[in-house]
Amino acid sequence: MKKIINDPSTVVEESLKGMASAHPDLIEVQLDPAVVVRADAPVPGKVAIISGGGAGHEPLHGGFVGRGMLDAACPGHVFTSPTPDQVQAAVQKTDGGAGALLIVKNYTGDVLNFETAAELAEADGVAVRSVVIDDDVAVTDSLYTAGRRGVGGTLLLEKVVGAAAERGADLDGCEALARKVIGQVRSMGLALAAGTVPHAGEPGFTLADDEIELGIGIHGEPGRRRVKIGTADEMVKSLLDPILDDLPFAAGDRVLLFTNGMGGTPLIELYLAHGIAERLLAERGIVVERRLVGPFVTSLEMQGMSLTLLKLDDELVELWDAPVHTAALRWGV
Amino acid sequence: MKKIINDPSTVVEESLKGMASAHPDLIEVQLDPAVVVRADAPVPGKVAIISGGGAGHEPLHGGFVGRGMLDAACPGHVFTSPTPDQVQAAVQKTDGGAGALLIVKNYTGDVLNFETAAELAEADGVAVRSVVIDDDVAVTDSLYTAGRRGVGGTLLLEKVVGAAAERGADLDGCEALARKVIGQVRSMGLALAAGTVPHAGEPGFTLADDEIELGIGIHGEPGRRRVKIGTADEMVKSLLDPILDDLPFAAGDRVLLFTNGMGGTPLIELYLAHGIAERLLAERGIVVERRLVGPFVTSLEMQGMSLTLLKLDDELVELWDAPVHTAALRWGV
Amino acid sequence: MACSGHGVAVAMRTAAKVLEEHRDELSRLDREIGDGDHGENMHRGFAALVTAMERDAPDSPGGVLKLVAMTLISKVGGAAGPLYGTAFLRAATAVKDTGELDAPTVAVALRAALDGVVARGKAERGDKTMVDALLPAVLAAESAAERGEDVPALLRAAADAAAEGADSTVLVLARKGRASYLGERSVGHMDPGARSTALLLRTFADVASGHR
Amino acid sequence: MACSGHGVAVAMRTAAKVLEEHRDELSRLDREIGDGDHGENMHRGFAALVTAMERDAPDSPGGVLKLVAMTLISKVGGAAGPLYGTAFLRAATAVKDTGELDAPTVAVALRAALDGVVARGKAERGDKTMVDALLPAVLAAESAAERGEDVPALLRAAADAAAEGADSTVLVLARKGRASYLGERSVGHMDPGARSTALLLRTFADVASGHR
Ligand SMILES: Nc1ncnc2c1ncn2[C@@H]1O[C@H](COP(=O)(O)OP(=O)(O)O)[C@@H](O)[C@H]1O
Ligand SMILES: Nc1ncnc2c1ncn2[C@@H]1O[C@H](COP(=O)(O)OP(=O)(O)O)[C@@H](O)[C@H]1O
Ligand SMILES: [Mg+2]
Ligand SMILES: [Mg+2]
Ligand SMILES: [Mg+2]
Ligand SMILES: [Mg+2]
Repeated sequence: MKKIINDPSTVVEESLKGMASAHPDLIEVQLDPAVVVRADAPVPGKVAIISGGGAGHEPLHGGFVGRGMLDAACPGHVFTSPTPDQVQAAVQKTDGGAGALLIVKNYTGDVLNFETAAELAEADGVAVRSVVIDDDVAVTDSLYTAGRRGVGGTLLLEKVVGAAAERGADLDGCEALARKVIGQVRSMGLALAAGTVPHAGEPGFTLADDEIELGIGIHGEPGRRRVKIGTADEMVKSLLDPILDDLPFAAGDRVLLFTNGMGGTPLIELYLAHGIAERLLAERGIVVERRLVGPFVTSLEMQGMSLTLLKLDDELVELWDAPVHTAALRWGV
Repeated sequence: MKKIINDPSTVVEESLKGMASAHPDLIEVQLDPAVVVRADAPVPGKVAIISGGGAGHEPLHGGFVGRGMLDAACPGHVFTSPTPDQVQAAVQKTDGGAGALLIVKNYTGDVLNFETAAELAEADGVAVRSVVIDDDVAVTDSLYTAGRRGVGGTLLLEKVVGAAAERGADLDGCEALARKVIGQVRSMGLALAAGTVPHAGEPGFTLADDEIELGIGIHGEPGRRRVKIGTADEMVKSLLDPILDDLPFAAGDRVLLFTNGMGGTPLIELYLAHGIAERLLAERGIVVERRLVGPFVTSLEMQGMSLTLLKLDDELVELWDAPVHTAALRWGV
Repeated sequence: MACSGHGVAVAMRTAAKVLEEHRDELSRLDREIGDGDHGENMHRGFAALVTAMERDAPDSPGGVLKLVAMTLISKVGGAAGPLYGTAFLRAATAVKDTGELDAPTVAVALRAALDGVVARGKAERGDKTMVDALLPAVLAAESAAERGEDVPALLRAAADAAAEGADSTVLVLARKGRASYLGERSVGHMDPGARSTALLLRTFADVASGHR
Repeated sequence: MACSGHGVAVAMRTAAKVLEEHRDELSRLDREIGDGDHGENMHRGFAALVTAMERDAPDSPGGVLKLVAMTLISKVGGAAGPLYGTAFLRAATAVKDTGELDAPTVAVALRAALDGVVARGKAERGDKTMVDALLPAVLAAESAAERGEDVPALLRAAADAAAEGADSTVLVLARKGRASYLGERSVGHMDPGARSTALLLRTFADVASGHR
């Protein structure tokens, strides 16, 4: 394992310290328990939007803390959900009197820990709601699984709900909006090569030289199947088709297309893939009105990508365009 | 080689198409010869700031085209400098009547091609100046080399000069500012693992499992020496010390610290390294006033990082903070 | 061996050692069918517990169990944190303020732990989770208690059943937790949580029997 | 073999084939001591040249050489593009509007090409660049011309000298271009630009001698 780290057991903590020093105007980082909080928290009268999850997906979630997006993020250890006391601390630090909305990705660990946290926060007298995002179409919901996973759609959810909260939406409004977004966002990813969890010391999985994992999860969990690597055209289509079929998306739909890098795939490839996705969508008569391209919901240095499609309406376009000022996403300010 | 591409020979073109579709409001992409131009070019009365270089360093340079930074970027093939006709086309497309400043990284190919381009543009009747940036301290200037290479400092140069041009600085002013920045910016990088040029099909170099290349160039060219991989503390110090000694930077200096990822190193490691660099600078009494962290001047999917230090004064701080609206760097707008 | 608060504390400290020894093994199992952090998660939790017990060693078994629960909940994270946390919390509640645990109380505590895990995780036997180790352990403990066995014998029976239960997870398809995403590919690998449950029960049995 | 414009065009088309055959070799050499694109660069330039010559085939040697120059300048990029572009441009200028090239004119053209490369790149012999192949080739061509040899013989002498010159780059330290960043590590590898120069001259000699 080759990494720019000092010690696997201090990676998250040291990375958080570095992040704090890189963005002193934007965030405050507390280490025990670990929480990234926007610098001007609590914002009186504003619903606090809080998310979190295992580290290793940077800039998710800490990179999205700031005006117009998250009030706080709770980073767990690498690929390990955060603990309830972290979430409880986040709620305490950001409570502006209007309650808190917890954005949880659908993994057993995350759901259980946030559940416990919500109980603790309620006991502290803060009104708390939780939403669970499960946008990954690779793993179909069935009796036999713990349900779909939360992946790239999380960023879009955090942006849109964050904008609404910033404009003064109340807790009911934020929760309803979140459920709406979750209802109309879908993602799927693929991997060309695995990342390495620092304390594991070796790659999470191994693929043959001509093989990709289709439907990869952001912790390196497998998805649908291993297939031979194809052209970019084929790979993008193999991600897009299941997404389109799932909601389904139809001709005339307005969408946001998010082409996400898994951490180890360079921008030159992401743009190439994005162009293909736009072309395929145009062929289907689906109208791409907004787009985002880059490594935003990553899996350490995994090589690969995911596509996320969010069905838009005027409300969502306006909220997407609203000013945001975070470490990883910034416009209008 | 595993990449999300269709064909090594069309990677740059297809990636540019994808970039165009991702940022329709920001840039216009022309393919033969390949040029990325800001959407509202030419801006009457404004000095055109133009850069370019081989592809594979994304977002450099195309990701920095837009208001407050570059007017145009000329992408060559992967790791191959662009040709004079590309630069000539860029000058034609962006000439607002106030001349053009070409920002050239110090590589034989880039220098020669931009030189020819400048002659062609002058023949077209446009006043053209060129500056060559050579901020990499890994390779020392001597009789025996083609001089230092241009690396991470290029981004800072483009931002600062772009801001000045946007405010109406004339060609003399832009050139003088550029020379000032070049005089006080220094960088050095290291690699943990090589990237693979698409048409080469195999990694540019091979390092042992416990080895890093200290002083790596952004085309995978070696620098000072291969050394055993150390802790992050040691690696950051091995980059920072030569930078500090070179200018030299001294206690009390105000600086911008740019912690750059080489493409395959995830943000969690970059932030960790950034935090160490800030700490080491603080110990030396050097004041970090501005910072940038992320993969901005990359080498395909190379794993590694570089540090860049720019000595600041009030003028440079103001120009750095000025609004910028490009695909990869955006604030104040 | 006494099932006093001190005895329970010794068992927990020993468990911390055992989990450290088996850290890589548990992570390796988790890498096969999950995300590779289970060994690290358990080690981190029990290492924190040792530190917590140095600061504050409750007298009663229930007090120790509660400290274990609170520490695991706040230090482990992942699925294992809340699940084991709930298990120990329910066990703590079940033993109330008993000073010395007898066999029937241990059986009741184990049953409460199982109920807690199932209440949180909604896994059934055969889903390839820690339940596959814990459930047979509880059944074995309950019949041992009915037979009038003492605490060491009861825990040995529970540990044997848990080991067998963990082994049984190798051949089944995962249906809960991260491993479920693997579908058929989860078959052939032991569930890491079932393995850690078996390890814990074996350690408790060994400590109770004076073997460690 | 005639050194008419047609003959030069045939030589260039053959060179395109040769460079395609040696694309991987040149890139591999460049990967050892540079950035690995020299084969691709040369291939791209000469492939574009073939296309350009299909559209428009100038009659005179000078016309063909100028088309080569302009195509390489606008298609190759890197260091090789402007260097080879300048070389062919200077050669074109040197032969003026001669209809058939004789041996002395070829020698003059080669000298002009060399001067162009040196004017642009400022490399000296021994710097481990294409100059190490081109300079001895020019010297060999000049003495062949003095000896009154014909064009095929002159080009064979030049090609032999270029090949030897390219070989000589293996043992020296690079001082110009990307390879110079390698310092001592550049020793032991042939310079790709010297190799491509040797290949071009060998091809020109072969075509002139009727061997290809
Ligand atoms: N719903 C569930 N019910 C019971 N046990 C579960 C459930 N989900 C996961 N587990 C257990 O948790 C173990 C994984 O724990 P761990 O690796 O620490 O957390 P994570 O899965 O979040 O990475 C699994 O091996 C399994 O035994
Ligand atoms: N200053 C120079 N003078 C002469 N030849 C040079 C010079 N710099 C580089 N070269 C030649 O160019 C070759 C490399 O060309 P190429 O790989 O196509 O371009 P780049 O180095 O820009 O990637 C080298 O092998 C060397 O022969
Ligand atoms: Mg985990
Ligand atoms: Mg090159
Ligand atoms: Mg796990
Ligand atoms: Mg090269």
